[in-house]
Formats: sequence, structure tokens, C-alpha cells
Amino acid sequence: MEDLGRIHQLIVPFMGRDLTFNLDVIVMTWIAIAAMLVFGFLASRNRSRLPGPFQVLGELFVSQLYALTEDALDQERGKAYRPLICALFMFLLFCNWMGLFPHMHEPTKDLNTPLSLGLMGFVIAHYAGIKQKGFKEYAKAYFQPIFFMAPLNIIGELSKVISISFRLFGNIMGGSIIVLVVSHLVFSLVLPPFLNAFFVIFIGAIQAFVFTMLTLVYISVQVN
Amino acid sequence: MEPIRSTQKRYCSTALTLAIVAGGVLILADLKPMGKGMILGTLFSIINFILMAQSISMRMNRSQAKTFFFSIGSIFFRYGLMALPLVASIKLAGIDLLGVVIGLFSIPFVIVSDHILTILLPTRAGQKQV
Amino acid sequence: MAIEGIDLIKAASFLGAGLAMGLGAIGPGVGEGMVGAKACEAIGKNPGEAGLLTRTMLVGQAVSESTGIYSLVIALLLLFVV
Amino acid sequence: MLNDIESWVKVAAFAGAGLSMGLGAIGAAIGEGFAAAKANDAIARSPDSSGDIFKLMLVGQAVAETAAIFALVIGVILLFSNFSAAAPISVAALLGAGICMGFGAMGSGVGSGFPAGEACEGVSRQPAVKGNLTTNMLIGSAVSQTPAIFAMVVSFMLMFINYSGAPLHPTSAALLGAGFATGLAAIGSGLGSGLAAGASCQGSARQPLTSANVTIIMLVGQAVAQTPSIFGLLISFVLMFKSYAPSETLAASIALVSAGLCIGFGGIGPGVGNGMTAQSAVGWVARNVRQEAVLMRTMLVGQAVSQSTAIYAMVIALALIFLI
Repeated sequence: MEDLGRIHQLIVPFMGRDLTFNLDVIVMTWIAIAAMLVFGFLASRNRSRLPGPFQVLGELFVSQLYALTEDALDQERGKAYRPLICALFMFLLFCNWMGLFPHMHEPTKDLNTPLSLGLMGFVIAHYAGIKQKGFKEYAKAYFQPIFFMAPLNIIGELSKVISISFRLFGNIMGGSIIVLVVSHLVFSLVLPPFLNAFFVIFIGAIQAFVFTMLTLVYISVQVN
Repeated sequence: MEPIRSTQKRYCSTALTLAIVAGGVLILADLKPMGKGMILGTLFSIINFILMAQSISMRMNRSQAKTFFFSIGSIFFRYGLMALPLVASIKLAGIDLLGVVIGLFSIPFVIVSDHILTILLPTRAGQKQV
Repeated sequence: MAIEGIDLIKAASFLGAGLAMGLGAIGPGVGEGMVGAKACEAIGKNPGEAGLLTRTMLVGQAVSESTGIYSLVIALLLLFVV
Repeated sequence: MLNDIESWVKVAAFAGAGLSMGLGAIGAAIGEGFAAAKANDAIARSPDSSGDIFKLMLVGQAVAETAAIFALVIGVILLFSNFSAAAPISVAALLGAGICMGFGAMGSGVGSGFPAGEACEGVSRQPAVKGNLTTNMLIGSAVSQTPAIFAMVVSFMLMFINYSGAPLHPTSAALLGAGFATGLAAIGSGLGSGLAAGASCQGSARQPLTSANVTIIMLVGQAVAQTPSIFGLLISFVLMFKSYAPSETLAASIALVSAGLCIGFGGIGPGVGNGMTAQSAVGWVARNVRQEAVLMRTMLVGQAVSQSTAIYAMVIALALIFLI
């Protein structure tokens, strides 16, 4: 129970300020990236018409997500964003499933990871909007329906970042706390495997998909 | 009422067998209070299940408001019965609270796991339709 | 427990912030759910227009979410400005 | 009287037991009443299959009642246990435990009545599919119990963790807030999951061939509809396990209680709304199974957007806890 709120931190003094690194999160993110690279390597090595197991999985991922992107944006514009969406989903999936292994934590359990991914989606969506419509048209959208609604519209846009990142954080953090606490209460007897299956595999996959879909939707709202 | 009786018989006997086996194992493993509690809890769970079946046929052929009040009445009566083992386990040192709580949930547990086993092991499907 | 003027005001504003956001979330939550339900129904009836329907759903939800955002703004004002 | 801590602890335990049992029983009674009313209709429509309907109701009720039995267990423990280490802080902890379990059992109790009722009606329409229908109903109502299980976990911890070392003033408010957070947030999720499960029973009775697809989309919808109660649980755990500096001011205590109220009330609406979206999506998957993928996607996006108000409530609650 004691390790509920414990964080390994590395604090580096830098130009009069303290830079704080959450070591666990950084190492776990690296592991997720390494897992993605290994998966990509295994999936694309020895490509053939009779695909091996990894190639099947990889093709499934890529073709489904590409179709999804082209559904939401259109064929031409979708092409630019396909790799982004695909990579985002796979990264989140690997991150969320990391809690299955002992002594490993989900990097998404730390608010910094979802918040930075959410900010990334926000910046990309608005950049895409400006590029598509031109700055004037883009800015006009904020003065709908009347000009003095502009501050509220801006807060509404900013709150999307908060909602998308806190949703992921809250689900993953809540799930991992439930698994931890219930395992303590029942002395790790019967329930924990089922809880892990539900919260880590099922909820983790759903939330990774929801995060990706919402990023895609935000882009498509700005572009169309 | 014949299908109800057979369903009852099946689930009650499974739950009782499971409870006696688990209770026996626990008693042999020197956790006597817990084993006793589990068997006691299962017994009351079975009594509750049987009373529930009796109340269902009484609740039919009435209006919605009457059904609601009848439901409340039957709930308070049955839960009063189920409170007995819990109170006993809190007051007496020889019966463990956790065992009783686990025992009280044995009937729903048996029902749900029976149906999930049917999905997982298709060979049971023929046996299932009683 | 000493209750003085400034303490009372702070306590009241915290309670107000919590209730404003909490109760203010009920309406938009149910309303957006209804929008989603109707959108699913429309897609079930007319799958060809799925893209347009999803976009309409998002716009409708964004509009009905604005009351939730007003609650958020009020709650933040109560927390940090009062 | 005011300084007699032991009797105050007793009063809190009795009040908590009353709240837990009373609210829990009302929820279960509403759910069972709904199921029985639907079963009445069903028997009136096809008296031949009354045996099957009775059997289905019995099995469904046994599972749907679980939430109320949780409330019973918590209520009896509160009534009859001797909380011997009667510290003043136990007053808040016991009251919080009762509130949490009572409200938490209410939503699941009402919600799990929906699948039982719809399944009874379904059997009267299509007696041939009763096996699939029973399984579907049982899975649906078992998953609808999850918010009540969260509430039970929080109540157990409130009752049995020893807080006597913690400073009385902000901590007692935090424990009360923890009870409100999980209990109230569980209402919406329990009700919403029940709506989804009911729609799936209706759908798989109308279109028996789609029953596997319907069960899958029901599970996804229910899992997402439970997010608000997971947020409530998260805030409860933060409130229970954070260590507080002693503070005599009213503001510090009120901030923690209102954090609990904020996420508690804030979870109700999104939970119900998510359930409504899932209900409609499940129903239309049953009718139009070829559009399963696009319906599932729309449902997830719709639910995710309608959750955002619960997330704002969680943000305000976290701000009340950590920034104040």
C-alpha cells in the first residue's frame, strides 16, 4: 500500500531552477518505444505473400487505422496524417498494456505523458486548420456566433486538451489503483488476474483507441 | 413450477457441494472459523434463493405499484434473514466474517460461472439445458 | 475551530466551486449522451451518411457542452479569483 | 453529550447503516419491480412460456440482487461491530462508509433490473433463444454491479483503516468527501450500464443471429460508461491516502468535502448519458449488424465527448485537493 504515491525523481539544478525528471516514467516510455521498434522490425522483416504472424498483426493494425483516417479526413488529406495516427495508437496501446508485467508501470499513469500527447494533438490540429483555411478564416471561427464569445470559445478549445489528457490519465491511474488495492484486500488470491484482464487489457485498449479517435476528430473538425 | 424447481436443485446442490469442499479444506488447513463461516453463509444464501423463488410467483398478476411494494417487503424480510449469520459472525469468535460474506455470494457466483463455463466449454452446452 | 470573516468566505467559495461544477456537469452529460444516442440511431438507419452524421453529432455536443464549460469557468473563478 | 465521543461514534455508525441499507434496498426494489412488471406483460403475451420466464427471473434476480447484499453486509457490520478504538475521526469515517455504499448500491440495483425485464420480454417473443438470452442477461447484469463493487471497496477501507494518527480536522472532512465521491458517481454508472445491458437483451431477442456482436458492443459500452465511477474512485483514494497538515480553518475542511461532492455529482450525468448512447448503439447493432464497426466508433466518440464534463469535475476536484 505504501507505494501508491511514490515517484522516483531525479532533480537536476539548472540555471537557478530545479529540473525534475520522473525516472520511472522515462524508462518505461523508452521500453514502450523499444517494443514498438522491435514489433515494427519483426512485422516488416521477411515480407511475403504468405505472411507470418507478426506481419499479419502489423498489416491488421496499419490497414485498419489507415482506413479510419481516410474515413474521417478525405483520401488526399488523410495521407498526411496516417502515420501519425497509427503511431499514436500503437504507442498508447503498448504504454497501457505495460501494467500487465510485474515491476513495470504504465507511463500514461503519470499526467505528464497524456498531457504532452494531448498538447501535441492540439498543436497539430490547429496548425492543420490554419494551413487549410488560412489564418483569417481560421480566426473567424472564434467569433461565432457573436464577437464577445471569443474568450469562451478559446477556453472551450483549451479545455479539449484537458479533457482528452485527463480522460486517459484518470482511467489508467484509477485502474491501476483498483488492481493494487483489491490485490491487497484479498491477499492476491483469485481476483487479480481477472481485474488485470479487465482494467489493463480491455480498458487500456479502449482508452488508447478513444484518445486516437479524438485526436483524429479534432484534426478533422479543424480541417473541414 | 417444475422448471424453477430443477434450476433451484441444480444451483443449490452445486453451491452446497462447493461450500462443503472449500470449508473442509479450510478446516483442515487450520482456518476453522473461516470454514464454518463459509458453510453458514452458503446455507443462508440457499435459503434466500428458495424464498426468492416462492416470492416470484406471488408477485405476478399485480399492478406495477403493488409489485414495487411487494418487492420492498420481500427484500426486507429476506435480508433480515441474511443478516443473521453476519451478526452471529460478528458476535461469536468461532465464525469468521470474511467467510460468511464469501458464502453469501455463492449462489450468484455459481450461476454466473455456470453460464460463463458454457461459453468457454461448448461441450457443456447439451448438458446445460435442463 | 475559529471561523472568521475571510475563512468563511473562502469556505463558501470552495463549496460553491465544487457544487457549481458537480451539478453543472449533470445536464450537459445527459444531453450529450442523448445527442450520441440519436446519432447512433441515425447511422443505423442511414449508414451512407456516417461521416456527415458524426460531424453533426460533434457540433451538437460541442454546443451542449458549452454550459459545462461555463460551469468550469465559474468554478475556476471561485477557486482562484475570489 | 457533545464531548461523549463513544456515543457520537455509535450515532454515526447507526446513521451510516440506515443510509446504506435503506438506499440500497430502494434501488434493488425499483429494479426488481421493473423486472416483475415486464415479466407480467410477457406472461400475459405468451402464457405457454411462463415456466421459462419464471426461471429467467429467478436467475436474473439472484445476480441483480448482489448490489443490495453488498449494502446489507456493510450495514450489518456498521450496526453490530464494536469500533473499539473510538477516535473522533471514526465519526466521519463510518458516516462516509454508509453514504458511499448506500448511493453506490442504488444505481446498480436499478440498472440491473433493466436486463432482467428485457430478457423476460424477449423470451416471450422468441422462446427458442432463451439460452443465449440468459447468458447475455447474466453478463450484462454482472458487469453492471462493478460500480457497487467499487463502493464496497471504499466503504471497507473507510471502516477498517486506522486513521487515529491523522490530524482530525482536514482528515475527517476528507473521509466524508471520499464517501460522497465514489457513492454518488456510482449512481450514474450503474444506471448507464444497466441501460446498455437492457438494450442488448432486447436486441439479441429480436435478432438472435447477432447475439455475439451485440454482447461485444454491450461490454465496450458498459466499460466506457463506468469511467465516471472510476474517476470517483480515483478521487476517493486520493482523499483517503493523502497526508494532511493539521489545520483548524473551516476552508480547508470544506474544500475536501466539496471535492468529493464535485466529482460525485459530476459523475451522475455523464454516466447516464454514456449509458443512453450505448443503449442506442447496441439496439442498432442488433438491427443493422453490417454497420457494427461504424456504430461502435460513433458510440465511442460520442461517449468520450459526453464524458468531458465528468473530467472537468475531476479537474476541479483535484484542484480543490492539491492547490488549495
